[in-house]
Amino acid sequence: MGALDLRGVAKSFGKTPVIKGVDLSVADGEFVVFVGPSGCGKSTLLRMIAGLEDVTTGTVFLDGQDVTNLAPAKRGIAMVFQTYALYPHLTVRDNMGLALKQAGVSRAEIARDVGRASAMLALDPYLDRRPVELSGGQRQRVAIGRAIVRTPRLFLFDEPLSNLDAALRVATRIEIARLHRELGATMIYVTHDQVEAMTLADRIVVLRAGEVEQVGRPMDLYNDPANTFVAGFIGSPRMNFLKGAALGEQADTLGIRPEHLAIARGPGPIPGTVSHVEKLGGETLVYVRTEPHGLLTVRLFGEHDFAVDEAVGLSPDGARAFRFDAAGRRLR
Amino acid sequence: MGALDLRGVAKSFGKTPVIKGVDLSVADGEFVVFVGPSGCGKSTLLRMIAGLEDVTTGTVFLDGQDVTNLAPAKRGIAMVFQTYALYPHLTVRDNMGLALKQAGVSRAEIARDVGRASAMLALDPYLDRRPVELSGGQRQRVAIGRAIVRTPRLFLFDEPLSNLDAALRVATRIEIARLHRELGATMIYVTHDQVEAMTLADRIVVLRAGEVEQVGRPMDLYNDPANTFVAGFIGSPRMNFLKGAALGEQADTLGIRPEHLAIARGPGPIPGTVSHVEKLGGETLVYVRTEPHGLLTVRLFGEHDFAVDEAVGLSPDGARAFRFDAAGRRLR
Amino acid sequence: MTKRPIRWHIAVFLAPAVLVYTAIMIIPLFGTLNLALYGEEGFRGLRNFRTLLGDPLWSDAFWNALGNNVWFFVIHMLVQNPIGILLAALLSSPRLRLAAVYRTAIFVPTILSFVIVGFVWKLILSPLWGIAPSMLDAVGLRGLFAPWLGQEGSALTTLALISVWQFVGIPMMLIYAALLSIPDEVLEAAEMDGITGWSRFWKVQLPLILPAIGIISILTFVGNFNAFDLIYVSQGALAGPDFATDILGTFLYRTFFGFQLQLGDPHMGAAIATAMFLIILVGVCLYLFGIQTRLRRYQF
Amino acid sequence: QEPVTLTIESWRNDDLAIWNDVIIPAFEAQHPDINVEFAPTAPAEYNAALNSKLQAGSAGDIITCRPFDASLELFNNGQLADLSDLPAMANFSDVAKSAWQTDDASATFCVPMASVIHGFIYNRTAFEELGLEEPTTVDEFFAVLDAIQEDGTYIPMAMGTNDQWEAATMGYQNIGPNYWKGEEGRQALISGTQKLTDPQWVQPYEQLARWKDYLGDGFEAQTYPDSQNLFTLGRAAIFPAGSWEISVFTPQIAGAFEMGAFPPPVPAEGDTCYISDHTDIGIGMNAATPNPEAARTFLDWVGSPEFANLYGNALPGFFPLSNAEVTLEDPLAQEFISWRDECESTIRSTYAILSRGTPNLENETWNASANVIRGTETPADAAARLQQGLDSWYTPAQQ
Amino acid sequence: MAARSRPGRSIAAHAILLTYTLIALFPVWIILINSVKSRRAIFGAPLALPTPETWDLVGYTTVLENGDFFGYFLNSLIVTVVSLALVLLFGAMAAFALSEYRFRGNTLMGLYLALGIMIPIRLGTVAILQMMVSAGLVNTLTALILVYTAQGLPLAVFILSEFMRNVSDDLKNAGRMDGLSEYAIFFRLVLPLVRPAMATVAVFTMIPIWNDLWFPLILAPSEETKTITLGSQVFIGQFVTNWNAVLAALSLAILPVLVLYLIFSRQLIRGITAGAVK
Ligand SMILES: Nc1ncnc2c1ncn2[C@@H]1O[C@H](COP(=O)(O)OP(=O)(O)OP(=O)(O)O)[C@@H](O)[C@H]1O
Ligand SMILES: Nc1ncnc2c1ncn2[C@@H]1O[C@H](COP(=O)(O)OP(=O)(O)OP(=O)(O)O)[C@@H](O)[C@H]1O
Ligand SMILES: [Mg+2]
Ligand SMILES: [Mg+2]
Repeated sequence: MGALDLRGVAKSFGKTPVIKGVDLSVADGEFVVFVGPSGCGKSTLLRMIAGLEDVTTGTVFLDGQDVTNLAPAKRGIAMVFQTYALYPHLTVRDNMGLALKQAGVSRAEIARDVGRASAMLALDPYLDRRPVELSGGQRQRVAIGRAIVRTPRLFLFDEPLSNLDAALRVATRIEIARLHRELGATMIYVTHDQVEAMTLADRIVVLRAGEVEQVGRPMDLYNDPANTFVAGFIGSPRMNFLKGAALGEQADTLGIRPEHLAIARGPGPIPGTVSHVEKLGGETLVYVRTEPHGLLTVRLFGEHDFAVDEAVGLSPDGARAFRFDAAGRRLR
Repeated sequence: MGALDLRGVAKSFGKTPVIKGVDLSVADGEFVVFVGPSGCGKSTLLRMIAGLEDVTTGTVFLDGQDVTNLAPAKRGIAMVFQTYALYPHLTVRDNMGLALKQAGVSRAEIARDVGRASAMLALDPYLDRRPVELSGGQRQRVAIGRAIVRTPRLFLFDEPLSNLDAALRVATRIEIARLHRELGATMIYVTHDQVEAMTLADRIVVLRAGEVEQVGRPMDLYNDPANTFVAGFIGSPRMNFLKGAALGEQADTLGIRPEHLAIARGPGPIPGTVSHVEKLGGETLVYVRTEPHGLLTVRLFGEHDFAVDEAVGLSPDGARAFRFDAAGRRLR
Repeated sequence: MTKRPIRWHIAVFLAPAVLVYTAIMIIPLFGTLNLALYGEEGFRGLRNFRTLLGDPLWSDAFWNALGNNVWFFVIHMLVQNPIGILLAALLSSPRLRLAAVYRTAIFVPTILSFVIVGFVWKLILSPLWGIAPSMLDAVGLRGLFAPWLGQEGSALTTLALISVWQFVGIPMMLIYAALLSIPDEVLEAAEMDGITGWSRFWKVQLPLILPAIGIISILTFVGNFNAFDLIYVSQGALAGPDFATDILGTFLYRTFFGFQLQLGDPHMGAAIATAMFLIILVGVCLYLFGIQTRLRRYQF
Repeated sequence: QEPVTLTIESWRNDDLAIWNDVIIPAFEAQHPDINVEFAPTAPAEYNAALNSKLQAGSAGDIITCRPFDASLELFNNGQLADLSDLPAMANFSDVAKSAWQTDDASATFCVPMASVIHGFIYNRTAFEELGLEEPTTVDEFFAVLDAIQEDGTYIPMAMGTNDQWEAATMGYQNIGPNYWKGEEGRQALISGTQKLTDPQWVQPYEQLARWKDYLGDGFEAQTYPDSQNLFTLGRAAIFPAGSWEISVFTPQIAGAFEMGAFPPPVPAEGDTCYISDHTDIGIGMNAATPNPEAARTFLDWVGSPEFANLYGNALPGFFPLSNAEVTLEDPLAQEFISWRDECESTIRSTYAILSRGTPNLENETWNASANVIRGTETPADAAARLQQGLDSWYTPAQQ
Repeated sequence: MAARSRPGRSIAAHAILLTYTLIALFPVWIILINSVKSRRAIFGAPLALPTPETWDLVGYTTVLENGDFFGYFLNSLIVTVVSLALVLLFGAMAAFALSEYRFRGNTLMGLYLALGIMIPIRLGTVAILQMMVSAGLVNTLTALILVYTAQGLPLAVFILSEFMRNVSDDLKNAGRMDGLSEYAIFFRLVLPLVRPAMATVAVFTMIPIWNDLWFPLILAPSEETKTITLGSQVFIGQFVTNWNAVLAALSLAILPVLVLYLIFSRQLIRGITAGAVK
């Protein structure tokens, strides 16, 4: 039995269709990550699952029960809002404890659960502050804390870590993963962070303009994208798309990830000139202008020096290339 | 012109000191990135520069002029708020155009400038919507657009890309860099994203708990951190800190970046067991439990398979290790 | 698809107010308005209204009162509300010192009872006791003084201004409350955009508080068309001089409850009340359906 | 037996102390089984409040009666009890009772309590200072006013038009009876043989129109209390008055100057003088009272000479209507009441019958008097307007 | 918030506010100084400060000696506070229903609840009094409380529903996600967030109740239930008004409302929703 089932759910704001018929089954205890470009409908879909947004057509099932018209409060879902939506008049402690209080949990238990969440989110010093007295990242953590002190059957996270620094983000990500393991709860998680998506997800759902493009395990999507959109979206930096014809390939487009493009000084299979070099510390990205493929990205491990306008030759690793037809569909 | 000088600026909220005496000179046309853990005071410092927050002590100079008591509106600064702070009653177009209109710019010019910004931020379809009708990422882009349509001498960006997807983030980052080059304006940019910090910054300012830990060019900070805090903060995944004593080193702590830790199956200089493997597509992170160094991260290029609990040996690249004393200061 | 469950809570939220209000206001009031259809001799249909609007004895007084009322309202709209908005805008400037003191001081007249207001303004404006004349004298404008409350040309305007003085606190407080709900950061954003002072008010704050301004307009309208006490205490039920200050409220009071030797006529009184009610209702409906539904509201 | 408590409804806030300190103790001493409580309402609210309470059944046992139609209406509605058979009714003349009787005089429903007399109170000290005498004719009156005007120390006459009733009651009704010959004119108006446009009814307005020049600066905005204060503070020389002012002025002046009074001057030397001796307060019984016995006992006592003495002396200026001989101690009150001997008495012309319809003649008279004094309406126009209004609903033949 | 106060502009703001404050307070000042002067001095020189010769507390002594002035005070206070509480509670509840839920007849219900401000409630006096007589509530404070509650509701609903529309949906939705019932959302989230509006409504409701003369006169004129305003009416006579006493009584009567106003106006605080959403 699926914990969550979306059957043809669609949503329009006025005349603008925003979600265009999504079918999705999420198994009980699964961790599903929604990714997709900004504005593709991730938050809207999450809100529809939560019951905050009317479903224009389609049905939402929770544990096999049709909840399309059930009030949000009755669905037993916890949600981290993209906009946080903290209670401005309550302290951090009360923001996190309100749901428990409402559920009639004893004071001692509330204190314990809130304490645990706040410790995990490094919020202890701020428990008696109100949201207005917190930094952006602290607010976001309160929003996470508010969701996780409850132990619902379904968690919805809408970009919960976007305002956290790298260390905190890793730590919190690990805590969420641990929580998922321990509670066995179903989690649906929206993120723009590739690392989060790849590391947390049991399955990733790639959305584009209100439609599901592909659903699959992270490395499956990475290694076996269904089309140029998914191929381009999963993996950062983005996959390079080369013109098949120019390379003597049958496929219309050849997709090669930046790490699978070798670069050498001097001429090579695909000649080009260095346009720009980004040194990120542990890796170096070289942007190479080529004809007719345009700007290609090469990703190198470690630190490397290339001068801008230096002539270089790129050689694609043909074995690891993805081939797509003119419509962008993968050729297998 | 847009040089900025902070001389001993400090800020307390009530009795809580939040910024504890920051001295900083930003040259005209420089791109400075503030990084630091959540809640360390980045936004507060930005707001002090903008004039939105009283300076408890210290002086702010813009172009050599003391502006500590100058109204924000008179400082000629554009700012992207971490919370966006869009005008709820105005369309996207008017949100972006209001400042120009106020400055008495002609309609045609406003239309042209707004059009340029909206094209750059992929906001064209939304120009006539109001903020409530936008997704999180769209709102954030409007906030960026509102700042960049003006051409002030100083830009302040507070985590402007946090809610954008990877592709858009890269594109926008590149646009901001281009804008910086073209306008020659001074930019101060807060981010939690390592890639943004490394690629955009002329100089990075690392803040901790309201104090400046180190200021320097990105690769200088990466290759020459002053202390464990900076070393740990710059670079993702985080640097591993090993106990010097256990490695027969004089230094108290040895810092080794995940990419400089070689891993081999079977025994090695530092024996351990695999705790967890994260496959990110282009790279693989292996978390290894060791004695007495705790959990160490190893970063490998490409896809690798390690089984959890597998015994492995790690060998640090001694030449690339950083040595720190017990107080965390770098030993050179 | 499951049916939407009945939302009982809506009924629960509405019930106490609706019950108390219906029992104690609506039933008695409409019972009274119903009298308009009757006369001494029994059911008269709409003849009371025909008398009110057709018989010059009544209609002259009615139109006079209505006209005065319109003027009374116009003054409030042109003077009270702009001043109230101005004061609220000033008071809401962040970090204004003494704001609470000003706010309280400006609100004090609103607290006063009509008896006191009538007394003190008559005292001040009285030609006899010299407050207004001597104050005008001090600024060399003694010549401007006239017994304003006693002259047909100026009495109504003077009273309207007194009423403005008394009630400016109402729009001020409402607008102030509305301005408070605008998030600081939106104002900060405006500040960064170089939008300060009045242009901030016009371009940012005003559009966000338009619904509140709608409310004060409609409250002013309703309040003015129901006004009674101030005129009654200062000019009496006959609203002198020569009915120059007669508004619908005093006209209604005189008719309904009677005055001096004039016995109360609940039937004609109810007819006037009904006419007033309809006038107000039309105004309110115009607002509710024509304006309010078009006002955009912004959530903070 | 439980003592019953009677509550008196009244508009006479002013008399609260008198009732509590003098009248009620006197009654309760004789009737220990009856408690009386005097519960006055501010005069402006009295009629409306009383009517509402009577209709809803929460009014007091004893009702203070306004004269004429207001009370008649209550009686016709069955809200005031018929008191024709009350023994004390014998103590009152028909004229006294007429204010609280049905038109055919078949039933009397309130015990008459007091009347008020109009005239002019003046600052005797000022008159002496200026060497002026009490005027007896209109010409003398204006001569006196001119003399005061000339001197400039005093405002000749304290009257304002802001409150309107002042102009009608202390102006028109005060000086009018001398022109329309008191009861004769009043009855003629009721029977339709005279019109308000007849000279005897217009002339008082003409005199009022002349008053304008002698009133203080800004009299248009002057209220009745302003007039009172002008006079009692010694700034005005003459105050067109009602006798009730005696009890108001005496303590306020507190000996600062001497007061005198003269009746309305007659148009020509030797004319008979007429005064408005207006039946103003009566007292009756709520028909729905649960204690009719006690109430009647009380009312019977109110009709007694004892009450008349108590009341007349406690409130100088409110003259008992009882036939009983009452000795008033206040000299000014004595002066006023002495006019009953020299002049013919009448009541205010608009009170009986003529203010039954709309437009209400009394209210119109207020308006007209104020307008005429302010000069915004000519006497002839005002009179024509009043008559036209009266004609619109009043047909004397109906009488 | 904006750090710097710009001297020029703030001087102008203070100038305007100060001017208006003077206009607002001048008559009040006249009332206060004259309430401690003798009657002659009030009309002799109303602008003058009380001097030893004109200083006269007769007004205050008359007031305090006349009737149970503190009892009247208490009655006024009870009636005002209880009616206010009911108006705020019931009004806010109804306003919440109207502003939060879309249901059939929503606008009509709003209109229905607003009808009350369009007709002077005085007209219903007889019916109301009859109702109170038959319910045995005449001369009880309950009668007044009921009437004032009904009378205050339309305005409260009207204003509060407008302000409640400003409360962020996301916030309420967060509450719903937290499992809060609609009641809890109302009491725990919405009510605290419309505090400025509640304070405003409280003040608007309180003043007419406190100053009302008519219903105390009709419904509860007995000595035990008299309100302060009604108590002060004793000094307004047919031909003469004891202005010393009226000024004193009504000056005294301002104090409690002023205190209530100050209490409520503390709820007028800036940034009540700050930090809620980004
Ligand atoms: N109004 C306030 N009152 C008290 N403390 C405050 C207030 N505003 C912010 N702070 C505290 O000041 C510190 C700095 O806040 P700031 O917003 O500058 O952090 P930040 O570096 O921008 O963090 P983030 O990355 O999370 O946005 C935080 O610890 C915060 O809790
Ligand atoms: N109230 C509304 N009216 C009209 N369009 C809306 C409304 N709310 C959202 N939209 C549109 O619906 C689309 C989906 O919005 P949604 O918030 O779900 O995007 P998202 O995938 O969460 O994006 P982001 O990553 O930027 O948060 C967007 O294009 C947005 O502009
Ligand atoms: Mg979103
Ligand atoms: Mg911040």
